[in-house]
Amino acid sequence: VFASGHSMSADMIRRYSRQLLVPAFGVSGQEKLSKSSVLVVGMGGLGSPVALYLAASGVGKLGLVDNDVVELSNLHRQIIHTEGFIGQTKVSSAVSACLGVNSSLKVKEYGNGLNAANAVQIISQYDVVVDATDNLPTRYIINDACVATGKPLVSGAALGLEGQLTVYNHKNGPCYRCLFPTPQPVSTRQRCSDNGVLGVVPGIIGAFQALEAIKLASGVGETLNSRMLLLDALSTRIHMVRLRGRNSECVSCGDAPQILASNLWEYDYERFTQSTLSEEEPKPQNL
Amino acid sequence: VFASGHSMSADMIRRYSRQLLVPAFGVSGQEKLSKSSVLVVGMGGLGSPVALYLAASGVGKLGLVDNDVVELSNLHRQIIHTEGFIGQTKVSSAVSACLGVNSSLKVKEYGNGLNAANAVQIISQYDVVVDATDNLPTRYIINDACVATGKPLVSGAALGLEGQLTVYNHKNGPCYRCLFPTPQPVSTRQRCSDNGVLGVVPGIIGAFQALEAIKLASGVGETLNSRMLLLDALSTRIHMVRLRGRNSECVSCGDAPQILASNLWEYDYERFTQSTLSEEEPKPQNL
Amino acid sequence: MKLTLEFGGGLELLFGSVKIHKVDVPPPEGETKITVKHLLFWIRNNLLKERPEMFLKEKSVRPGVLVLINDCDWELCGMTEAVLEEKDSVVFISTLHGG
Amino acid sequence: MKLTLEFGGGLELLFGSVKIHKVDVPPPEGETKITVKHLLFWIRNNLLKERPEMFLKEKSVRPGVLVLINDCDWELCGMTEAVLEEKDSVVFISTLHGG
Ligand SMILES: [Zn+2]
Ligand SMILES: [Zn+2]
Repeated sequence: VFASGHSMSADMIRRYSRQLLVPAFGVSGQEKLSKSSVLVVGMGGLGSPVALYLAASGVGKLGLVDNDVVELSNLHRQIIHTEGFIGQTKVSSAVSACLGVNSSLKVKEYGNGLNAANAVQIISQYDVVVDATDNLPTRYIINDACVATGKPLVSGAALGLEGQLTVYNHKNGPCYRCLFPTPQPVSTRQRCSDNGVLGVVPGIIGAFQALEAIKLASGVGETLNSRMLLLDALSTRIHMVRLRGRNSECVSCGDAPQILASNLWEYDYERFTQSTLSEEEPKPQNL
Repeated sequence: VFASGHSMSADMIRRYSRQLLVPAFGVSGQEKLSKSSVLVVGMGGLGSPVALYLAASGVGKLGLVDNDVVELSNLHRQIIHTEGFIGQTKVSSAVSACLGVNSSLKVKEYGNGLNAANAVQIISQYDVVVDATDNLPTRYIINDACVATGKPLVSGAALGLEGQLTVYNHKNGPCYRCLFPTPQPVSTRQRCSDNGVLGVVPGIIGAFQALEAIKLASGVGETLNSRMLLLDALSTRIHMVRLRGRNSECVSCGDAPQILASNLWEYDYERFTQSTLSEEEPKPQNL
Repeated sequence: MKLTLEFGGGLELLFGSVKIHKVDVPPPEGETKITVKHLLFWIRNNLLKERPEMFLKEKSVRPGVLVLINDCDWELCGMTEAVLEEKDSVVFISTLHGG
Repeated sequence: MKLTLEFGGGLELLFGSVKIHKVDVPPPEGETKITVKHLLFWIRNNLLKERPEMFLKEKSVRPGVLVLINDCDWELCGMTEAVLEEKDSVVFISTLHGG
């Protein structure tokens, strides 16, 4: 069925045969995907389906970032982790799950998490970055490092019964700072640990993030740059929204950017967002 | 935090704490979910996320149906299965994965698949049914058995770079036969094994199916009855479509139905759809 | 009359693999309004590249195709007799059964 | 002027946990058109149940809120100066960062 002149082994052809048959994807999409690398920041509710679907689909190299350990209260939504991994690091659990699905995957774990000091160095090694984190300072760090190194950023978020999804810093679309130059005031923020989330909502958003990452990595199709998907899971309503373009005054992606690959490490993200890099411990639940 | 008067153990409260915190879901949604049962027919690309998210979210009893074994060519999209299960039955693989995520789950496997002879007997034991199959005759069998036993049906499909999703037989919405009284002609049909599918597309549709099943089982929110979600993954465009109501002339759900719980077993679905119940073996892939 | 036509679920393969078609459909001789029935004729004669039996059957669409006028099932607006308006969107989508 | 307002991302908690509000907003004294700026005043005076600082800041929305007019970012249509039309939909959504 498939013409020669490609780089795929017989095993790869068997494994990916159903994707090779998709006309708009095909051998060239699969080959490009297999030579690409994707960094997924956050191995929680969003990162679980992102990592599993990227591993299964045949991304060449997957980088997985998280500095947390698996807890029982994660398992209602973080389907990449199993009970047997409670207490172990999320990255080691995720690596094990990804290799279980696809042992031909190259996967690298970053168990110290992403911060201003290491973001540029790590992100510069990947073609596509997926923001699957749960806190505001890390979202600004990832954004700025993606802009500084020229990487498209697939950004997802979920809380309660709602989800949001877009692609930043791609095809002259906005970056995260173009949309949100000033951080949301602390008093108005909500977290999964305080406000909860129905487990399948990050599942849906994460699966969409994997789709966008696969399209970016394989060069196939149109992605969500300059568009945002808003999901209301309670009534299964979706808004597909048209976003502003890149802001030429943006301190990150503007014409005279102030945050660069060379100085990002010294930007005080925790002070800027008035919050810490890790999600707080949940309050104990009383009866 | 949570008032007394509920039936949840301390472990359940820890496990589901993030869902208990969601105001529209909360303790009552979780309790209702934990007393509900969901049948998932098909442990393939759609059934993988459906089963994982239902298991993780705390459905009381999960029934898993498939008569197939795991193959290498499944793994690009069927993320519930791992390489170690190649050659074993999909239901045993799926049960193992679901219990790994949530050992408190009650799960029942149906390794012989669903057919006209057993559909009513199996489906009558569940509150909600998820159609995650890959062939037309089984889709009609599931529909008719759901109508005959009064169960809502969460129906998903994916092929190539497209997906479709709706809820049949719920709140006076249509059933599958109301929309498609005559089967699609054989010559116009497409299958995953012939036409391929990008792995993450059934991942997205399956995650949405899990959401709809969770809402039906917990009695929370509005579902997709009388609406259909159409996904074009190549450009990430979504149509949310308004469907006709129940057709009073429908042979399945109409005012004078001809297909009943008592006679469904003798209806010849393979003849009606001119095709067999199992997806054909894929053609061997040549270089 | 300017209409946006969209084909999906494999039907786009009959239209050069192009999903979205912005078209300008003239009304039938001596009439001013355009029904879906007329649109189906027009598509067959002007847009359909191959195998009409994959799309049409006896003056309607073949079994398994949903027709959506402005994201609304055509059964709710008169099916082939539905009257179209300027800038309407008409989606033809074949049902999928893969999983 | 009849408008559909929608609040999401947690903002609905300020409006009695109701997400969608069909409202009829009168134009300002002696004027005929309604801008988003006027709509924000009107929401504050007529719809907002509590804590206006969670929604507004210095005559605009607070940081972290996206405003969408007919599913289009208000930055593309003039922000607070955007002029609304009958039956427009205006969505106010707070950005989420959970995962
Ligand atoms: Zn920017
Ligand atoms: Zn019916």
